[in-house]
Amino acid sequence: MTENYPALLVVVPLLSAFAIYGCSWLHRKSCLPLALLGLAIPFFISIRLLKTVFINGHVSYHLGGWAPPWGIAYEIDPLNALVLLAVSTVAFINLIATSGQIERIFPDRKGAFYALYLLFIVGLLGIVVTGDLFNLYVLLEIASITGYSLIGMGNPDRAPLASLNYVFMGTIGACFYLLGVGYIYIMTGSLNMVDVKGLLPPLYHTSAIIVAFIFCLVGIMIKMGFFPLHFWLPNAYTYAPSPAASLIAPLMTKVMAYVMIRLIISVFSPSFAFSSIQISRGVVWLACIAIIVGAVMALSQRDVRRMLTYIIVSEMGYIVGGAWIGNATAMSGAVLHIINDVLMTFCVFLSLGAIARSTKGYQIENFSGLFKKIPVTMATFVVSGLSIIGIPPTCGFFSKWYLILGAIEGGHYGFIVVLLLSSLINIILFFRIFEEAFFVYPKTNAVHTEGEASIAIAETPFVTLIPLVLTAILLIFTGIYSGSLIALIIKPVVSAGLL
Amino acid sequence: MEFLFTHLVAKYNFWLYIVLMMIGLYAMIAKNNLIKKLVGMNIFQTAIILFYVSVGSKKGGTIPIIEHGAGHTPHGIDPAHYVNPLPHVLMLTAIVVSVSTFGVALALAIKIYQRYKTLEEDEILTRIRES
Amino acid sequence: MKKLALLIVILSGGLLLYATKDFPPWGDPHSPASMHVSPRYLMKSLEETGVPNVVTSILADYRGYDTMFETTVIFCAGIACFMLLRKFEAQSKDVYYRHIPTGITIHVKGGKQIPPTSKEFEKIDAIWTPYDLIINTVSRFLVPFIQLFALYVIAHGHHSPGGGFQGGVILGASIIVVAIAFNLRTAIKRFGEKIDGIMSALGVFIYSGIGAICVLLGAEFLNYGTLARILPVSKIMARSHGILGVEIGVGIAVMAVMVCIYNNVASEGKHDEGL
Amino acid sequence: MIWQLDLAILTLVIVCAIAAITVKDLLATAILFGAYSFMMCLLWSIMAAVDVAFTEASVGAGVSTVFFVAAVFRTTRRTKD
Repeated sequence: MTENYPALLVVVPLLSAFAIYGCSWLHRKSCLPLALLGLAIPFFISIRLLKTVFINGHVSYHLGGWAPPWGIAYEIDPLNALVLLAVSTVAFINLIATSGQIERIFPDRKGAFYALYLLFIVGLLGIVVTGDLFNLYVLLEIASITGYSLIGMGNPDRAPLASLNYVFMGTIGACFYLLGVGYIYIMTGSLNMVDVKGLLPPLYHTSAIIVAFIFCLVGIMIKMGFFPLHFWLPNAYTYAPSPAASLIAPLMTKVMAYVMIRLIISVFSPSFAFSSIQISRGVVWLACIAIIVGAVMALSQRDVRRMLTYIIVSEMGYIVGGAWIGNATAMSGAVLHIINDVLMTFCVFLSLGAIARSTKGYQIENFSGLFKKIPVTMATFVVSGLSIIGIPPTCGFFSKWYLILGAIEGGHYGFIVVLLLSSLINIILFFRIFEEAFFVYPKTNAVHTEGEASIAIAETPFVTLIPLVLTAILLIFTGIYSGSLIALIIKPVVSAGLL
Repeated sequence: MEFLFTHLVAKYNFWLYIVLMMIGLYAMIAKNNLIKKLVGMNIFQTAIILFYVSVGSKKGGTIPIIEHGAGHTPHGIDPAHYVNPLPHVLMLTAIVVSVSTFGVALALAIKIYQRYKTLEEDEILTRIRES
Repeated sequence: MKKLALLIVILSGGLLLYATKDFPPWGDPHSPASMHVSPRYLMKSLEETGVPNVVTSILADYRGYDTMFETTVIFCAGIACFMLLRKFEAQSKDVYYRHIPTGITIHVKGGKQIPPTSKEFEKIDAIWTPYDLIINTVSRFLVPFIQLFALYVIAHGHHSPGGGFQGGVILGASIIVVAIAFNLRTAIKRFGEKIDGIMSALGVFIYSGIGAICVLLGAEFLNYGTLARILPVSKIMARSHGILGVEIGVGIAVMAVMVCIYNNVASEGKHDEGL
Repeated sequence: MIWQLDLAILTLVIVCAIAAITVKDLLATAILFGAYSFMMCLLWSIMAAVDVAFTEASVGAGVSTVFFVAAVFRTTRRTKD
């Protein structure tokens, strides 16, 4: 069974999604346990896989028993396994934390919701693990279609339009990627990543391959909400229902960023991406603009959730910039930032979802006096906020540190300035909220009058609170161990890829 | 001129798919009506499918169903007699994906219409701004 | 906006056009796309899987994993439409009935209904279309033949164009024909929502279940050859049978999903009045 | 494979595509889009992609058009562009 883990990782949640939807018509109570089971197994499998690849270095799995260029293969290296672990952890914890909310918001269609939830995770896990360019497209579409419908279930006034815009942009992105793959296919005749990498070097100078690379890149950048192509992102994530927002916002964009890094390292070689075509400096400058625009736009928002979506835009700038500086340190920083950003965005969205129980809306004014009412939930919010700002020992600091080191090494000082500047803006952003929550007391005398009012805004229930605290601890934990994470897992793979 | 003509005959299929793709992309970005945008999206997707199918075609190739006798040489089956089947497989998947996206997008469009009673994007945006 | 769109379109079109100069000529049998991977499928498909239609053998076997996710995509679309549109509570207050012997229509207001026991009245759509004998009879005659053809397409996918997906769509279309020619309520009475939901899940479950059986038998996921251990056939025929099983799963799922999307889109999720 | 036929159908495809996005009635768009899909299907059967053509005939020209008409019926035929 152990050798089948790469397939089971994706297939177990897939099978359980089908079982859940079937069960939703027969026996509704079994939906949630099935969903939990369907996410717990991939979580344990991804831990085991990380262990296996850490020892063996690389796992290749041939689906259907057909050898790679003809069949589809899964390729797992330590980098993949790390991202897999992050994805499956977030999915599992989020389901535990938000199951109560899901049952409350969608009582009559929770089976469908859980099925879509699991299929979204299937898509993301498959994207990370697959070694076939076309298979990646199909999985991308699974993740996107489930994402569209999960987002479309949100705020009935705005969510459908936001989601439809996401459909249009997402489809353009996926089609551009597909066009790029078509250009690769017509020039090489293969779809397997390893095989394509071997066939490409004599074709590097051809315009078809350069255009293929640009189209794949643009398609993926649309999907990850990179700066000039980010218009769909803030609305889609702001109006999504909160269990879906805390799932999609951390995962989708980061997994796409990982796909970009994977395309650079293991399909087109870094020497092609960074030196053959002269776009790397341009992309880094674009990333700088993305960081600044994201931060400034975040500053102008009064709605906390909308502010966070702009922070995501700015974080994508960090990752893309780090990846395109083009040396091993910056690339390791970018990969570490993907992992960290998954965790911190997840923590901040999850705690925001928990806070929203006690407030009327997501406006900053609603946060007044929250520290008194829900101290633990606010503490997790503070931890994730500090991590996004980048204050040690939270994990955000360490990835920014590696990014800065890499930028110095690559001589890209503009990126450093922008990075520090956006950290300063993040400080303003978050301390604005902390101040409101800590020092300002609500003008209404809700706390002091009756006992009833204080019950209504009591601390988050344990089923949400424990996962939340766990995530916050994980943020610090990852921060402390990020040195060994870089040295043992990320750096060896990245350096081997960059050579 | 001679050069242009040989290029034209050799590649007009690829060029026309690009024209179709441009029509679709233009409709997706510039049109105001949501359903029109959807049609543009579908045209875009079918243009890409056309491109892939063009990649797979071979002059003098027949449909990729191996019949007893046809295309057999003493050494087995000669692949040059049959068109390349791999792009067809990929495009079956792409067609399915496009119809799925179409279904979901129609559902979203109906939901928008239920709320705003219009499908014009600018009218919806003014309604949102007013409220 | 229009100028920006034109700019983007011309830019991307120009890039794509520029790249075609390195393409091999159209229809060239010696282009890399036709030389590298695909010859093996054409040469070996018949002896390795026993399926003459190479497209089917690649679809369901060599790249069967893609096809499993393709079916999953369509399943996603089905539940997405259900999730986004379905309204369980909303029943329209005004109901229209037709008195069958006389053909007189009655408009009942205020949520009241004529008890379904009375056989003389039938519920009709708000936008009443005349009861058309020709359309009804022809579609009633046509449906079994459409379904028979669909089953042929699914079962004969090994030897001729077609397969689970096309057959499933045609099967779904046969039910949609009933919904259009009569009305949505008749179609739902024949093929209920619950059955529909379960069948859509069952179809994809059959596909991935066959793959999972291969894992349980000790081979890779979707390696149908290993089914020979439980089926009384050779390894090659086991692959062929595995492909058939998978196609049947795809057919069931696609049929159910097509009906589900149609029902929800045509009635805005209320499942009372269709097209 | 007759290239004249191929070119003629390609032209028709493009005409259908332009008509579908310019006509000012969504029901007409639906029907033109069905015609577009059918032309596409012909094109693919010329190129010997029978399975793709079959799928497009059943999905693009068949079920998709039905969905489209159903959606137009549930929303509106009106369009400004």
